[in-house]
Amino acid sequence: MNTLITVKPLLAILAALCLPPILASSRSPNAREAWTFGAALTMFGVIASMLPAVWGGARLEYTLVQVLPTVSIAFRVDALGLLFALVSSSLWIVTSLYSVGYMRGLKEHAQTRFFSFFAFSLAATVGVAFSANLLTLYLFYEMLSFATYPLVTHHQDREARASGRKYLLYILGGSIGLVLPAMLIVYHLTGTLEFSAGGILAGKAGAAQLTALLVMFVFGFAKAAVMPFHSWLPAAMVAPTPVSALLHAVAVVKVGVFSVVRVVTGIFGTGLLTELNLGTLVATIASVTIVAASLIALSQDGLKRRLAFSTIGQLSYIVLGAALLSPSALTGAMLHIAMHAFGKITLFFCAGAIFVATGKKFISEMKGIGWRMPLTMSAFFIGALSVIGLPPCGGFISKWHLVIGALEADRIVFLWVILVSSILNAAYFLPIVYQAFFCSPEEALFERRVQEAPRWCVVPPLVTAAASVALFFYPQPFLQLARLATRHVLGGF
Amino acid sequence: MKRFALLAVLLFGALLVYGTTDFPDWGDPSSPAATHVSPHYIRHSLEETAVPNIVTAVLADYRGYDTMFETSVIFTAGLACFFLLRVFARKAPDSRLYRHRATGITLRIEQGGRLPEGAREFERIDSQWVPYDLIIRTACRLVLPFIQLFALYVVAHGHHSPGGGFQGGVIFGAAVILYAISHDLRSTLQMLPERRTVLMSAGGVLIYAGTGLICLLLGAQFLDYAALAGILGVDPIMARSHGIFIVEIGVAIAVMAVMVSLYYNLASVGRFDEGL
Amino acid sequence: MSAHFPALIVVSPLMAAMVVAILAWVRPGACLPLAVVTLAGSLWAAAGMLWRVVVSGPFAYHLGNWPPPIGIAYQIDHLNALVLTAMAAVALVNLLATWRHARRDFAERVNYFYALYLLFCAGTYGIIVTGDAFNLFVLLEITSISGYALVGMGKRDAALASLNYIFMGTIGASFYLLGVGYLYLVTGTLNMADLAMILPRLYGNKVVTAAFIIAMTGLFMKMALFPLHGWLPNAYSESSSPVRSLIAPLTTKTMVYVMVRVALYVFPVDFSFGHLAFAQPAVWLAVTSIVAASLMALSQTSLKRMLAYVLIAEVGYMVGGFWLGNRMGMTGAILHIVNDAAMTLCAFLAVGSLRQQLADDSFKALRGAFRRMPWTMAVLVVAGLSMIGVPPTCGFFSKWYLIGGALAAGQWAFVGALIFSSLINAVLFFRIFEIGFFEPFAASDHGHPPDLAYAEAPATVIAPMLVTAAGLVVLGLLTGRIVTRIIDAAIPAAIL
Amino acid sequence: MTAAGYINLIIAKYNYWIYIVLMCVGLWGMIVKRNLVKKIIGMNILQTAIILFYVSIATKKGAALPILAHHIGAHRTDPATIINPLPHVLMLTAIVVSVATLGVALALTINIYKRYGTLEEDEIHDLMRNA
Repeated sequence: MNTLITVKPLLAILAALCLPPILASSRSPNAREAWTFGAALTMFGVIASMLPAVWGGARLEYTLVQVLPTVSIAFRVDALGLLFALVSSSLWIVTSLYSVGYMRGLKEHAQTRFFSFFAFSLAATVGVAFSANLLTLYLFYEMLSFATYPLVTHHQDREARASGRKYLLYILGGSIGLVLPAMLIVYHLTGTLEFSAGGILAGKAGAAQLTALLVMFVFGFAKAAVMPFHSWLPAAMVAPTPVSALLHAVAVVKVGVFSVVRVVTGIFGTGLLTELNLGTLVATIASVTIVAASLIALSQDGLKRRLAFSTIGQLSYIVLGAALLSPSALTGAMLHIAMHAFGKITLFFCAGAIFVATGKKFISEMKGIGWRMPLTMSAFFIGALSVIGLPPCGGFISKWHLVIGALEADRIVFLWVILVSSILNAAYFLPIVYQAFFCSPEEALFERRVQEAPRWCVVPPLVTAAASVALFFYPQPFLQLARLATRHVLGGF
Repeated sequence: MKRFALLAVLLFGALLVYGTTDFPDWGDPSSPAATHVSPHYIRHSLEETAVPNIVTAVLADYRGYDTMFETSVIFTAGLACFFLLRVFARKAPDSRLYRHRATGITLRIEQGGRLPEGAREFERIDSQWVPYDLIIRTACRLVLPFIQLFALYVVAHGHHSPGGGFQGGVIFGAAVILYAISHDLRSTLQMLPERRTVLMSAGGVLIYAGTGLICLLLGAQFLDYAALAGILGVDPIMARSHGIFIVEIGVAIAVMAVMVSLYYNLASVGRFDEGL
Repeated sequence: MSAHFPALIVVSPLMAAMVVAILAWVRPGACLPLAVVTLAGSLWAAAGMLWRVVVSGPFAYHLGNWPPPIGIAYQIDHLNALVLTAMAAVALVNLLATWRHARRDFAERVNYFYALYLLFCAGTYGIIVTGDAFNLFVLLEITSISGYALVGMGKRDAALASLNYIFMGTIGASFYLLGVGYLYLVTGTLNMADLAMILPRLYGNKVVTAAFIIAMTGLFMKMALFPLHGWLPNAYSESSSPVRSLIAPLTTKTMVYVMVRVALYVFPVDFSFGHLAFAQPAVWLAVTSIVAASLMALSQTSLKRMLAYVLIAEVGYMVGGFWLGNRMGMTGAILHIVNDAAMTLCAFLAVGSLRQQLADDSFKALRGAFRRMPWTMAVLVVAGLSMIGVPPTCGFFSKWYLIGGALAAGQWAFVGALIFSSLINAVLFFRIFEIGFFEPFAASDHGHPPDLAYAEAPATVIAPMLVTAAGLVVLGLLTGRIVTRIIDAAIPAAIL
Repeated sequence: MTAAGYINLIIAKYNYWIYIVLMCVGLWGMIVKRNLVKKIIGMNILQTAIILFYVSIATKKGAALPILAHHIGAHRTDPATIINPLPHVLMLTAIVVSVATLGVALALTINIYKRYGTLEEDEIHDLMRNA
C-alpha cells in the first residue's frame, strides 16, 4: 500500500470551516444560500477527487501540526473514512437544498447562525472521518458536539433548553467522563494513539482492563446511542428537521458508530478482540439495543420520535456488525453507514415536508395524507423499505452482508436478532404508509387534493429515495470501499 | 473559631519548636550563617567599596538591587494610600471658622462664604481647633532645624556610622510631621505641597534606579557603580562609595516624601483640609 | 542592549511607574501611552530572552557586577523565560483591553492606577526572573502592596476584602520569609543556586524540613489553595474589572511558579520528592481543593464569583500535577501555569466587558447576552471550552498531561478529581450559556425570541479579547513545541 | 535528654524561643481578634517576630558592630569579631515592608470605617447581611 501526502483532507474540512465567517459577513439570504451550496459542492468535489487513489489502494495522509510530542493532529484518508465522508458530504448538498425550502417555508429566525453551525458540524464530521489518530478524532468529535448544540436548540424555547441539556449531558458526560480517560489510559499503556490495522493494545494490558476500556469507549461515544446512552437522540428531535435529517440520521450519530468502529478496529484490533472474545460482549449490548429500540419505536406516535428510535436500532446494527468481527459482517457494517443514511434521511425529509405543508407531527394525524402529498409519501415508502432492508433498496445489500457475516461468525443468535428486528422495522414503518394511502375516505383526515410542500422540500427526498434504489443496483462505489476497508482492517493487503 | 485558631497556632508553634531544636546556638560565631557568605563582606567590603560601614556597603551595593526595590516598596505604599484615600471631588465645606488673632473671638461663616483675602487680623482654624500651646509651638520651631540638620548628618554620615538614606529620610519626614502636629495641616501644606511630595517620592526612586541605568548605559551591569568612575573622576572603588552616596540621597528624598505624604493622607482622610 | 534584558524587564516598568506618577501631575494624557509602550517593551524583552534561552541555553545576570552568592543574580532559564513571556503578554493585553473600563471606574485616579499597574507588573516579572530567595520576597511585597491597593479601590465591600487579602497575604509572605530565614540560618546563603548546592549535605536537619514546610504553607496561602483560599473570592469579585483581569491571571499563577522554582531549584529534587513525605499529602490537598472549589462554584450566583472558585480549582490542578512527581504531571503543571493565565485572562476580560455593558454580572443580567453582545459571548465560550478542556483549546492539553501524569503515578483520586472538575465546569458554563442563549423566552413556543438592543462593547475592547481567545487555540496547537523545546529542558533530569 | 540538657537547650537558644512566642501571639491575634485594628496589631507583631529572628542570627558573642575603622587593613579583620551584617541589611528591608503594609492596611481601615461606621468585624458582617 502506497501512501500519498496531500493537503486534500484538510481542504475538504476547510471548505466547510471557511463558510461561517463568509456567512457572518453577507447580509442577503440569497448570497448566504449560494455560499452554502458552493461550500457543499466544493467539499464533495474534493472528497470525490480522492476516490480514485483510494480505490487504487493508496492512503492519503496529511499532518497538520505536531500538537503533542508524540501525537499530532493528522489526517489519513482510507477506505472506511472516505466512505463515511462521501456519504456525509453528498447528503450535505441535498440537505442544503432542503434547508432552504424548510427554513424559508417556516420563516425561521437566525438562519445565518443555522447555516454557519451546519457548516461547522459538517467540517467536524469530515474531520472525524479523516482522523489518523484517536486524539484528532476526539478533537473533531467534541467540535461536533458543540457545533450541533445551537442547532438542536434552534428554537430557543423551554423545550429546546431541556433537550439541549439532555443532549449535552449525555454527549459531554460520555466524552469527558469516559472517552477522555479511556484515551489517556490507552496512551499511557501504549505511548501512541495512532490507528493501525492490527490495533495497538495487543499485549499491553490484561483482559479485565481491556474489557473496561472497551466498555468505556462503546458507551462513551454516546453519539452512537447504544442503550442506555440513547435518550438524548429522541430529545434532540426538537431541532428543525434538516438538522434531524442530516445530523441525527447521518452525521452526528454515524460519527458515534464510526468512532466505535475505528476504536474497535484501529485501537483494539480484530485479532485481540477475537482472542479475548470481547466481540460477543459488544454484540450483545448492540443486540439488546436493536431489539429494545425497535419495540419502543412501535409505541411512538410522534413521527420524528419513531424515526429517532428506529435510528437508535439501526445504529446498533453497525456496532453489531463491527463486533461480529467476520469479513462480511464488517463489510455490512460499513455499508450500513451509507445505506441507512440514504434511507433514513429520506424519511426525515418527508417528515419535515409534512410538517411544513400541514403542520402535523403525529402519526395518528396522518391518515390519508398520501392523497394530499403523494410524492412525499412515495419517497417515504421507498425510504422505509430501505431501512427495513427489503429489495429493491440499498438497505437490503447491507443487511444481506450482516446476515452473511453472522453466519460466517457462526453466531446464529445474532442472525435471529437481525431478522426479528427487521420484522419489527416493518411493523413500525409500513402501517404509516398503509394508512397514508389505503385508509377509507371516511377515516381520512385530508382532502383528496394534491398539495405538496414547497418545491425545495419535495425534491430532496425524491433524490435521496432514488439514490436508495440506485444503490441497490449499483452499490459498487460503497461496496468496493467497504471491502477495501474490511481487507485493511483484517490485515490482508 | 477559637479552637481552630488555637489548634493552628499550636501546630505552628510546635513546628517552629521542632525546627529550632536543630538551630545552631544563639551567638555562635561558627554557625553556617556566620561562615559562608557574610565573612566576605566583613573582610572585603572596605577594599571593594571604600565604605567602612559594612551594613551600608551591603545594603546599597552588594544587595543594592534589593534596596532599590525596598525604596520602591515605600513609594508603592505612598502611592497606594494616596490612591485609596485621596478625595478628588472636593466639595467646599459647609462652614469655615475664623479666629480673631487679637481677641480670640471665633467667627463661623456658613454656606461656603469666606472672609476677604486682606483680613489679616483673622486666621482660619480647624473645626477641632484647640488654643495653641505657646510652649509647644515655640519649642517645636526651635528644635526643628536641629532635627533636620541631624537628618542630613545621618544621611551624609551613613558611610561611617549607623545611618543612611532610610534613617535620615525618616528623621526628616518626622520633622515635617512634627511641624504639622504642632501647627496645622494647612500651614504645612503651604510649606510642602502635596504635589511636591509626590514628585519627590517618585524622583527619589528615580535617582536610585537612574543611577543604575546610567551604569547600564555606560556598558556595565545594572547598578555597577564602578562604571561611574569616568563621570565622577575617581577610581572605580571610590566610584562605588560615591555611587552609594548618590543612591542614599535618592532613598532619603523618597522616604521623607512618602512619610509626609502618608501622614497627609491618613491624617486628613484624603481631604487635605484639616488634619490632626 | 539585549544582554541587559533581565534587569531591564523589571527596571523599566518600575521606572515607568515613577514617571507615570510624575506625569500624572504634569501631563496626564501621556500616562497611558507610556504604560502601554513600557509593557510592550517588557513583552519584547521577555520574548527575546525566551528566544535566547531556547537557542543558546540559560544565562545569568549579576546585578551590580557582584558574583553570586555575594550579590544578587538573575537566572534566566527555560522555566522562567516561558512563564515570564506569558505573564508579560497577559499584562499588556489586559491593559489594552481594559483601559476604557479603568477610565470609567477610577475617574481622576486613573493615572495612579497605571502607576500601580506598572509596579504590580514590575514585581511580578521580578519574582519570576530572580535567582535570590530574599530578593523574591521584596518583589513579592511590591506586587502584593500594589495589588492590595488595586483591589481596595473596587466597589462596595472592596476595602474589607482587600484588608482580608492583606492579612492572608502578609501571613503567607511572612511564612515564606521565615522559611528563607531558616535556610539562611543553616546554609549562610540566599542565592537559590548556592542553596541547591549546599542543601544536599543537610538532609537530616530538622531546620531544613521545617523551612520547607513553612515556606510551602506560605506559598499555598498566597496561591489560594483550599483551605487557605478564603481571601480570593471576595478580593476578586469586589475589585473593579481591569484589576480583576490583571490580578486573577497573574497572582496565583506566579505563586505556583514560585512553588515549582523552590521545590525544584532551591531544594534538591530528591529532597522535595524523596526525602520528605510531602508529595502525597500535597496531591490529596489538591484533590480536596479541586472537588471543594468545584462544588462551591456551583452555588454561586454571579459570574465573577463563580470564576473565582473555578480559579481555586485550577490552582489545585497545578499543585496536584506538580506533586505527582513525574515528568508528565510536572509538564502539565508548568504548561497549565501558562494556559491558565491565558484562559483566566480571556474569561475575566469577557466578564469585564459584560459588566461594563450590562452594568451587572449576576446571572439574571446575562439574559439575551448572546444577541446583545455576540462577540463578548463568543470569547466567553472559547474561555469556557478551554476551562472545560475541549480540544484544540489549550485547556485540553494541560489537562491531558495532568491526567496522563496522574495515571502514570497511579493517583486515581487525582484523575477522578480532574474529570469531575471538567464535568462541573461544563455544567457551570453551559448554565450561563443557556441563560444568555435562551432567555428571555419568546411569548409562545416556536415563536421568534424577542428583539433585544445590541449592546456590544467598542472595538478597542473587543479586539484584544478576540486576540486572547485566538491565543487559547494557538497555545493549544503549539503545545508540542512548547513541551519539547522549553518545558522538557525546564524540568530537571532527575524527574522521570 | 536529661533535665540539665533541656535547660541547656533553652538557654543556648533563648532568643529563638522568644521569637516563637511572639510569632504565635501575632498569629493568634490575627485569627481570633474580631477588631480590625487589633488584627493589624497582630500582623505587626508577627512581622516583628521575624525581624527578631533574623537579627538573632546575626549575633556573635562578644563581637563588635559591623563598622570598620579606615585604618584597619582588610586582611586583619577576623569575621568572628564582627557581627554578621547581612541579616541587618535584610531586616532593614523587612522593616520597610512592614511599615508599607501597615500604611496600606490603615488606609483601608479608614475606608472601612467610612463605609460601615465600625471596625468590629461581627458588626460589619451584620451590616452586610442586612443590606
